[in-house]
Amino acid sequence: MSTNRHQALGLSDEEVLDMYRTMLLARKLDERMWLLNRAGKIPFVISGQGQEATQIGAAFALDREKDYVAPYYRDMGVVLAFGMTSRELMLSAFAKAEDPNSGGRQMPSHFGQKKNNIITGSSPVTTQVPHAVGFALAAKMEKKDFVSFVTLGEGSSNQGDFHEGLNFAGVHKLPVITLVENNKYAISVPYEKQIAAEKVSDRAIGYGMPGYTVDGTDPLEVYQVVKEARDRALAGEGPTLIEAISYRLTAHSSDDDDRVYRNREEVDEAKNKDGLYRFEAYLEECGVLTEDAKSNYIKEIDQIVNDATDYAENAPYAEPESALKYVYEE
Amino acid sequence: MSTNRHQALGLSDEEVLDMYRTMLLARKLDERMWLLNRAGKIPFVISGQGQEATQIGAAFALDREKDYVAPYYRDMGVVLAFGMTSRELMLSAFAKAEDPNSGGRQMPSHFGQKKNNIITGSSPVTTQVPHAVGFALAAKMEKKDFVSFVTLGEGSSNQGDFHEGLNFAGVHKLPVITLVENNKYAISVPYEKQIAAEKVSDRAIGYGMPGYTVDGTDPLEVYQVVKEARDRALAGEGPTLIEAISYRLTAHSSDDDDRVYRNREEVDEAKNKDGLYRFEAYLEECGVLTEDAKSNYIKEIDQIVNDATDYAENAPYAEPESALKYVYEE
Amino acid sequence: MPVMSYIQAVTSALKEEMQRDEKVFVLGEDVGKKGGVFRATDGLYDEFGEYRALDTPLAESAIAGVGIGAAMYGMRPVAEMQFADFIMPAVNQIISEAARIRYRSNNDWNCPITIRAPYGGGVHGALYHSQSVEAVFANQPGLKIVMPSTPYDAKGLLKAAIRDNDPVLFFEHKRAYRLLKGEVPEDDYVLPIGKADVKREGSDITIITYGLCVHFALQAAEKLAEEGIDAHILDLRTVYPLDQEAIIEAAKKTGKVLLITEDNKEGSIISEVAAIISEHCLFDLDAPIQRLAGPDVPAMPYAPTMEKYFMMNPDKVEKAMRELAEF
Amino acid sequence: MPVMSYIQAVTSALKEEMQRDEKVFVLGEDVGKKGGVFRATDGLYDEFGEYRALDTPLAESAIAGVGIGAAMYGMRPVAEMQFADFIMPAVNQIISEAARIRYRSNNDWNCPITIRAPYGGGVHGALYHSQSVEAVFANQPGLKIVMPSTPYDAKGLLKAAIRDNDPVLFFEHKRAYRLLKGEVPEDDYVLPIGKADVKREGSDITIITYGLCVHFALQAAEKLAEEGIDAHILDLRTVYPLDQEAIIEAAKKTGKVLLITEDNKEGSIISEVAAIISEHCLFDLDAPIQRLAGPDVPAMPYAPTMEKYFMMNPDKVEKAMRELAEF
Ligand SMILES: Cc1ncc(C[n+]2csc(CCOP(=O)(O)OP(=O)(O)O)c2C)c(N)n1
Ligand SMILES: Cc1ncc(C[n+]2csc(CCOP(=O)(O)OP(=O)(O)O)c2C)c(N)n1
Ligand SMILES: [Mg+2]
Ligand SMILES: [Mg+2]
Repeated sequence: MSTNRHQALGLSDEEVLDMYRTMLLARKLDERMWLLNRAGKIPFVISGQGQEATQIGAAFALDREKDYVAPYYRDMGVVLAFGMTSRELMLSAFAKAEDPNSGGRQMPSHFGQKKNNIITGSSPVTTQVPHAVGFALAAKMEKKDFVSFVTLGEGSSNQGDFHEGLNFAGVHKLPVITLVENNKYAISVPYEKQIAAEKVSDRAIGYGMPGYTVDGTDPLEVYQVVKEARDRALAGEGPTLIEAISYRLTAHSSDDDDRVYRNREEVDEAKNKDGLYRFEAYLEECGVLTEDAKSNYIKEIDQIVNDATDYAENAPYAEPESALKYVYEE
Repeated sequence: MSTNRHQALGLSDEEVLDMYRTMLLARKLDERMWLLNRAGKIPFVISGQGQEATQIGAAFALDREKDYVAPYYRDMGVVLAFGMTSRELMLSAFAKAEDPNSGGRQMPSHFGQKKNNIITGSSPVTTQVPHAVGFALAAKMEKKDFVSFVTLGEGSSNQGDFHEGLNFAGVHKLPVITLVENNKYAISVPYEKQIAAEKVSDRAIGYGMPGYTVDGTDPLEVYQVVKEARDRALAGEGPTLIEAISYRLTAHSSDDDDRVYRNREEVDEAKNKDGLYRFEAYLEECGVLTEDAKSNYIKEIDQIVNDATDYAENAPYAEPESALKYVYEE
Repeated sequence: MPVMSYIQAVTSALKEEMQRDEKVFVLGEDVGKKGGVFRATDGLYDEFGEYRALDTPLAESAIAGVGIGAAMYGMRPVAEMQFADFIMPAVNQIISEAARIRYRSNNDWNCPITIRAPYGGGVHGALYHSQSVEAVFANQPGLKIVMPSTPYDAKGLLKAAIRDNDPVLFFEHKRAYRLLKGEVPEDDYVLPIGKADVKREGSDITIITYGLCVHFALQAAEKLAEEGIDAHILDLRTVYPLDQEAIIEAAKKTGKVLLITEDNKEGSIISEVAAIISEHCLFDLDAPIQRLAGPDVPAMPYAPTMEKYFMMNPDKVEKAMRELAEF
Repeated sequence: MPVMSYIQAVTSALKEEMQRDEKVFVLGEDVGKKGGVFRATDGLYDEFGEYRALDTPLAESAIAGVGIGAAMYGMRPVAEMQFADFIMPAVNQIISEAARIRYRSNNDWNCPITIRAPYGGGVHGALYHSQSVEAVFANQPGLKIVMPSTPYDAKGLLKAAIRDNDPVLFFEHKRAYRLLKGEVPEDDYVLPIGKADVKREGSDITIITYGLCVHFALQAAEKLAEEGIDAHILDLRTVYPLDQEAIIEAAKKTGKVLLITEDNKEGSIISEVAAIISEHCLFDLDAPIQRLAGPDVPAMPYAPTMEKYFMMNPDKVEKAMRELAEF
């Protein structure tokens, strides 16, 4: 077989299948959450649909044992790749006590899990950028060979914390990779009303770091740019800003009605370029993914999603009074 | 006489002499304030020495009747050009009731004077950037033909408000000119520990606006770039970011001892490139400034500074209880 | 008089003020085309155009700061913070700038900005979409903080805020938006900022509160009335600076005072109310000043069990009122 | 025991903690080469190198936010805000992040950061170099706020703050830096965060205060002692969360309470102290709870006339104490 794209990147067939499977799992969990929401079983969903390729491409380029990630709310793909389980994600969706992110204290998709190096996040956007820089500072001070990886939406790149954090990282050449998942909207506001720059990556030069814009619906393209960024970071060459362009396939969240501000044609067009199915097609084309394997994945994932849903639905809530715990060290 | 640089820019001999005189006045007032501080007569000075060329070059490129300025604490040159008098500046240095900036409420160099279109400023750096953008937004909404002009130090360009303000201006193509007076230090911290970008103007592209770096010790170079920026702004082409490179000739303020963090050779070298005296030399060379005129200026300014000092020193403080006034509209 | 929901009252105040005065405009995240995530600015984009219902970049310090600049120029910006929780990045602009502009310029400049934000819990909003944030700002002379409890007050006070020549923070309870309905005059009217309002006359116990808790207290009072407990309810309406006179009068009226807030207890608005009372009417009191508030944990959790545990409700209020009456 | 100034106590706490634990480092504007604008970090750059005495870019939200990240990793950052007034751009990181990290992660993560800042007036610092900012943060569970009044307390409490596994705001009165001197042990010691401290035993009136005002109260107490007025002085030391037990005990002790802060009055720390007392010891009081504070204007002006009018001093304290004693 002639070299295909993933082999050229040093990715084995197994690895790309793992990537595919994780993308598919993220999608299916996400779709299930919408169903649960529409059925009145969970109050809120915020979705990564359309951004899985970006997330999985990036996560697989990291060292998932050593590196620290500060994901944002759409990053189900990232946290799955870093070891959060489907049950854990569903526990969070149902706000159950066993949810490892917050014990049901935070809204779903507010990730955090120390044992998997997932840094706890919050709702106010972009605060995680300086945090990731702080982890990278620690890596430099302690001479450890990890990088930190932080994601955010393109709209969120207009917050002061983006600027302050990236400049800090640039001045001290810290090993932090910032990935802007540009899905073209910040709730209802389109890119051109959010950002004056032609590309978000145009901001990199202002922080003395390289900036790249890649196709966020192509996991291999994202993989490559993140991998290179990681290599540079470990070599002491400092931070990188990456913009991965995709599209938000769902409404902003289960509370949003996107028909007010964007037309269906635009959404449909994006659905036709869905990174998940394009990656599937690629794997099929190069013979890595067979019909059989695919239907096995689908079956397996269906089971996983069912199991996670059942488990989480039946799990208990935290006791009311447990709201008083863990304000300070106990 | 062959065309000289200022004529090429459309500046008359009178105008450049006025520029020179204003620069000299700023310098002499500033020097006097240090003397007054060292004599224990005023508690605090923060100085524009070394940045007069930038300030005067810029201010003269604006419409001083119509445009609004949001200066920072070193901008004595800007406010003098916009009509604040020497007496008024000294009243502020002495914190006297008649001080038009604040009635003695704020530290000196916290400028503000509505009748001269000088927007009130504060100590926390960079907050004035969004304010200037707000004035520019008003200009656009009200279809008025003024621009707003805002200055800050290069260290201050690392604040979130710089990023948020400039992006806002870029998105809406607002008529605002941002001038970073890069004097190479933020108190003790040199440029390379402050800013990862090679040039502050490298940040412009991230806000979809043109960025320029000019020699801030050359008032004509600054004049030209600000003039062009103003023309673009009025033509609806939006904002501009300008970086003017100079050097802070004094310690950060009267409370600072700069010998701890920079060596004398560096300071002396910068003093040799003092924009004030280089402009003087230029005007002498092209025959615009005669020996006589120069000594007249010096005499006149000496008198003005003396008068301002005497006036301010003898002026009364605000009554103690007047501290209670003007919290809200009265 | 037409009956309106709380959020309709907000929208109609905005609309009428924008019709009345060209200088009035709204700005914030999603306030334009979408009409706001709660639809408080619904219809303004269509009626007044892109600039007077301005979708801004996602940057609260700029929303406040650009608004402050426009206000200093002479516009009448009404900035929206999408959730009160997200006002935090704008604190420097609000406290260091808006609050101090008149004072620091010795009355030369002023800053007539209104900053609206939906606050409060009980909506499955979890830690960052449920908070009461007023206490962060309630120590900053130069600011006014208004928190209306009814549609009528919301409209009249929002109009007053927009016309005020100083900065006003205007916090709207997001659960009140569609829960509370009431009569609202069709004519133009304004209500005075800085004045508390007696929402129920009574003689046995005094309740002092604001926002959605007024509603809970009124509900509880009706129930207790059947038991012969007659509650006097003072709605602060402006929580900073406080209406001392009205507080003192209400406290003296019954000598038994219960203060209620949905916020965490320590360092809240009702702490200041307690301090005012203990300074001015100590000898008129027949019982210790009671405070009923959220627990001192960062903010209310998402899970319904814990959210309910934190969130104020009529039962908790009724219980506290009864205990005080029985003291 | 050696005698040290307040700022020397701060510096020696930092130095000893950095010697003790490699994870401890300081970061902030001008804290490295220059050793801080007040020289609180003097010598640390030379002893511990560039990274452990880190000059940061001029960006407070990053100073806090990068520190928070490093703290979550397991470092022990001590971030300096050059002046307390300039903490405002970092409010979002402090309130939304540092204060909520343990709680929101259900104890999975924690954030052992210390944020130091010089606060307070009487130094010709004008509006933006004189402020007390503690009230902005004193409603945020998850945070602790420490404000020491003596060199001894400063050293012991700063060490405790650095070793604390939760975020601590540590406000140092900038006028105390060189004004106050006192004995400070050479050995390692820590003082408990969360505990108030009786600075003077007395039986006639109770003064509850913190920071530089403790010093003023002690001075005034000496004078009044000559007139036979015996003041009990409680130093809060930790102003959030408050030491309720100590407050109640001190209030009950004399039944006459004067609360003092240099901050604006409305919504200040002492409002909460008054609320605690009026909730718990109303019937032990012989006089209304008095509050002595700065006027409710944005911040103290620069001109000496107005600064003096605003700023707390021993004379104002003495007068208020005498009035209370005579009540
Ligand atoms: C500081 C802050 N302001 C406002 C919000 C409300 N909000 C949540 S997501 C969002 C839009 C984010 O857009 P973008 O950064 O492009 O990310 P996307 O949701 O498109 O992935 C807004 C305004 C918030 N969470 N935090
Ligand atoms: C928000 C804020 N943080 C810190 C300070 C203290 N401070 C005053 S000036 C200054 C340095 C400013 O450097 P730069 O922006 O380069 O301006 P320059 O003084 O060099 O003209 C600092 C840190 C401040 N005024 N505001
Ligand atoms: Mg987006
Ligand atoms: Mg500088």
